[in-house]
Amino acid sequence: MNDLSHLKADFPVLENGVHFLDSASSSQKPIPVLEAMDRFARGSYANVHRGAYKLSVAATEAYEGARRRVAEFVGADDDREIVFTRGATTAINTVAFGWGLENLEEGDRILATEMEHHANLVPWQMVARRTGAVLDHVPITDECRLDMDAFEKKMGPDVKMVAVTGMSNVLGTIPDIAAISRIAHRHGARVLVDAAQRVPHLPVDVTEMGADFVAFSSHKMLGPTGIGVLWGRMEALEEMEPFEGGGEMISDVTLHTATWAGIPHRFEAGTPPIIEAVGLHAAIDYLDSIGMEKVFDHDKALTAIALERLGDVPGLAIQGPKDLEDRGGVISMDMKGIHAHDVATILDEEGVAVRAGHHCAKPLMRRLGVTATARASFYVYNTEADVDALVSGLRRAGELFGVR
Amino acid sequence: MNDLSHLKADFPVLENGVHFLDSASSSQKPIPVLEAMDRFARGSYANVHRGAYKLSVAATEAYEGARRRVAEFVGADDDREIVFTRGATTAINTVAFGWGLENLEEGDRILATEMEHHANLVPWQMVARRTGAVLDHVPITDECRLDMDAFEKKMGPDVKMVAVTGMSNVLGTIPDIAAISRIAHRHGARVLVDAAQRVPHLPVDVTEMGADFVAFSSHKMLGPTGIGVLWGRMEALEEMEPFEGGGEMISDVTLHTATWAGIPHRFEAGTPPIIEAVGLHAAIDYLDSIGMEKVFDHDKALTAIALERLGDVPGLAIQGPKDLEDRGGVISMDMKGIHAHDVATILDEEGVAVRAGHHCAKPLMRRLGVTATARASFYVYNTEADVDALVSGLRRAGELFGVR
Amino acid sequence: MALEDLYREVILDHYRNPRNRGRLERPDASASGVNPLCGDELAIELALRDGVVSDVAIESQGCSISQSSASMMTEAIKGKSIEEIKALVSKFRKMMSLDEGEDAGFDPERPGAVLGDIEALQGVRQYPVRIKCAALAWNTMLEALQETA
Amino acid sequence: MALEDLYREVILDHYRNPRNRGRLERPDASASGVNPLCGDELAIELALRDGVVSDVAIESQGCSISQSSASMMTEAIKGKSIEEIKALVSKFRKMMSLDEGEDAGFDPERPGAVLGDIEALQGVRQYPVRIKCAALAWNTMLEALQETA
Ligand SMILES: Cc1ncc(COP(=O)(O)O)c(C=O)c1O
Ligand SMILES: Cc1ncc(COP(=O)(O)O)c(C=O)c1O
Repeated sequence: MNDLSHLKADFPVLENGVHFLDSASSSQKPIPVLEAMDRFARGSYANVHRGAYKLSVAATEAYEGARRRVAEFVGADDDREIVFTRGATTAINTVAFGWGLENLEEGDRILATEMEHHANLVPWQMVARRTGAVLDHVPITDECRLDMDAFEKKMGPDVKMVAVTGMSNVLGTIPDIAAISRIAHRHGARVLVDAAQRVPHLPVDVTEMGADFVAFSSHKMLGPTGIGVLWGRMEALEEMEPFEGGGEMISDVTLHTATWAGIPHRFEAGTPPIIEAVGLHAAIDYLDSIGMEKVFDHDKALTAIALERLGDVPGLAIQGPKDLEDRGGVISMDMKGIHAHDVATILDEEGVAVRAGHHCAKPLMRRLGVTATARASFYVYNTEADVDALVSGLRRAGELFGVR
Repeated sequence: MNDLSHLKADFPVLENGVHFLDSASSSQKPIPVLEAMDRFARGSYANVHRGAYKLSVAATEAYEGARRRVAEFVGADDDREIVFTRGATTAINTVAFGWGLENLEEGDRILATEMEHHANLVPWQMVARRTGAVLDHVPITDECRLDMDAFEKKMGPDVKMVAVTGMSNVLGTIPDIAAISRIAHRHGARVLVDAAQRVPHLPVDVTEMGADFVAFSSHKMLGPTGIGVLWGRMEALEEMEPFEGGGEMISDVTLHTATWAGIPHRFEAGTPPIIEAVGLHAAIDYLDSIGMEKVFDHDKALTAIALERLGDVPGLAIQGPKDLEDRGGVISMDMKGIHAHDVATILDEEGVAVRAGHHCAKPLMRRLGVTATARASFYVYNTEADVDALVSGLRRAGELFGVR
Repeated sequence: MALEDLYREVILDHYRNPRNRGRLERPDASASGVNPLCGDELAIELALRDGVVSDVAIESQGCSISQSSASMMTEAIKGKSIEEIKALVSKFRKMMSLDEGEDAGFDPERPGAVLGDIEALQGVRQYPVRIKCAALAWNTMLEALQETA
Repeated sequence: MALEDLYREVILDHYRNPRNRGRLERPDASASGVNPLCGDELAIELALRDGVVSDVAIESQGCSISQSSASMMTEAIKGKSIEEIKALVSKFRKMMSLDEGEDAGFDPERPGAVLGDIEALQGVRQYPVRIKCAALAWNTMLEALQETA
């Protein structure tokens, strides 16, 4: 395992000894990110794109600099392919409504998967209802992988959009997006990847992935809340209408008509999350200084240890792939005779923070035949000690509830 | 004038001596706001509403505490009437699409005004196009006030929504929202107030105002970017569908259907701007510690001084009310023979930051017969010295361009 | 707080062996509720005779707190009049700090004196998010009673 | 930088007395452009004879920089071939730091030697937001020429 234990000091929340295993929900923020935001807000804050004076020019430069940094980080060909949004959810809604309402009609199919987060499901349900398109779903196998055979069978010329997670926030499963994109494109469909769990944890190159839209959130990748990213292939963005109307997204407005500004600004109505963009920039710098390969290796190393040690906990079952192939550092656990909420409460008392519930993936829960799981997830600041605390906390839960 | 000059020290950006007169675009942030965010991010950050552990409970309490604070600040009857959004623009879009698509149809009219910001114009244009409703506009008088006679004449049973600014970001004009709401309600219409310029500068009591929806942004009221507020009267919010789909806004989801969570959560899809909510809370505390009456008095006192001294600047004309009645601290200026951008550049060289352009109000610009103005706007950290610098900078501009 | 205080034996007992599970043949009132945050679900059916709850049945899934609270509640309300049940709910809500006002006379010296076994749920108060779990059955039961009004 | 360096007399002169204003009777090419950030608008019409710009007219509104740049440009391109104009544009873009590459020989010792009066716009380089103002006329003119290709 890469030793990243020196990083822990950058995360003051962890100082009081909490074993924070809920990064899949939201990550902690390192000091360099907080300092970058604070410095910017103290030193050169102003609104952007309205630069008649130096402060505003500096702020615009910081904001557009963050856009360039994100573009570089995900391997975008063109900075204009980066749209700043409120988060992954808004990024997906921007595509669902902005692209979907324009390009879907009765008789079309939208193909999602059984393991989508509500963020990549509910918007498509809403758009399906408005357009008359039908929402269909690719099943998962009993090993909790995307069923690629079923996917190929479900594809057809009527499928216009494939909406797929880049990594399941419940199972840790990492679908083969490049393969999915190839197949989808062969049928003329666009591909949206909900990469909320992928971009924070894996090296991502949007060009290699081959999808058309990629959505992710800053707050899961060491950055601040309040900002997220939609990457779109230029030709796909060109097919899209703005999701929101307002200032800074128009070229001209009369009382009755408006013409849109260029891409990406037409998709960024109103004052954007400026200070947050600076924070996201710093978070990317931080991640890159570790190296995304190392970040992923670290997650995997902890996952390997956890999968092994959890195997010895009486009554514990893991929902998700049990090996390390195409899997990230998210482990959903089910304990015989103890509800996930009780597990989480007991772990919390033992200083271990995990999330319990349906993880905004109720259809997947139904498919798995559970109502809730306790989920542990790893990130750069976690160590083997966190895994040990998890394991001993789970044993304590078993004892309290008399699980054998 | 209330002496607020002691506040200046709370705004480090101003330390280098810049005369910052662009608060209508976005305000600076005082140290207590930055510190509150930093402290929260270092000490008790986690995602909200997923509270299986103490950090998350603390974060949820901080986030919902911010909601209660906002409710109290604007006089809402019920915390649930406060919806956190990305900003005023998103708040307005949430109503335009969430309420408009559900409640508007062919034959209906939406009534806006000639002085709306694009944020309160473009979304209604988009919704009008989708629903077949017609967008109409209340004119302004030659004194740059809303023409209330024309408004009464334009009202009728077919008007379903009145969308009006709480204070013009170009003219400083403050329409009488209570009167507008009474008239609109008499005709059965809902009223949305774009209060982006009003809530930061005036005492606001949504119950007294009598409107149905009120939208504003944190970043214009000493708070962070990335968050804004939609207040809605409960019965009006109940008429509204969610604008975005995603996590945290549902009660149940199957592969094909979803039922919504309660109000306000159904309007807050995805991870909200958590750290930003803490910052907004601190900004409100800061404003309240001054007192909103004093904030407004201070703006008005500076406006009075400015209106007087600007009267002596050769070639200068003011676009907007020339007296202090129902007017805030926003002054749009037009200099004979010098374009607003040149004015702003020259002022910038003299250390005075003003904005130049159409201020996202192109239809109003056309009505005024100008293409751009230079706009100065005041806030708590401004002093008479800023007005003096503005006046002498304008004189310098006149000299450079040979204006007499 | 010690976890043993939250997970008292009586709670675990009701969790493992919930009373009054299932459905009634001819319910006079019913309601169902969910806790959207954690996904707990509960359906309740009531039989009423002369204003008294003569029988009750619950189908539910959820954590030990929501399950045991539901189970203990069914035992507490059976045979009680609607008025008596409302008084019970009011005491329960005070115990959970859901309602303010003078306390209902809970006394650590005399555990169980006011609400019997149900007082074992007092430990939940320390866990704000779990209070909703404990309250789910009670809220749903009130909804069902509303139907009969 | 001194403001006098930005607002040179020749710029103010072209701003106050813009050359080649209005419209052509029979334009061979035309285009219009806006700078969405500041609202500057410009429409250009060109008359061409034997591959040479024989006449040009501009209608526009905007700041001193965009207006004077447009005015000076009209003087510079009149009578020039499309090839010559393209070379001019390339020198202009280098002067404004819009394109990289070896410099076009601008020499503070010999002001005006490369682009004549247009070199007065060099001061704009210090004002990144204003560069777009200076470039508007040139970009719109290129668009009009494209039409003829
Ligand atoms: C009157 C008015 N409405 C709406 C807005 C939009 O606010 P935001 O850009 O914060 O969404 C602004 C700010 O530019 C404004 O001045
Ligand atoms: C897979 C997945 N998609 C989408 C989201 C939504 O992201 P956000 O809440 O930041 O908008 C999440 C996070 O909860 C997620 O895990």
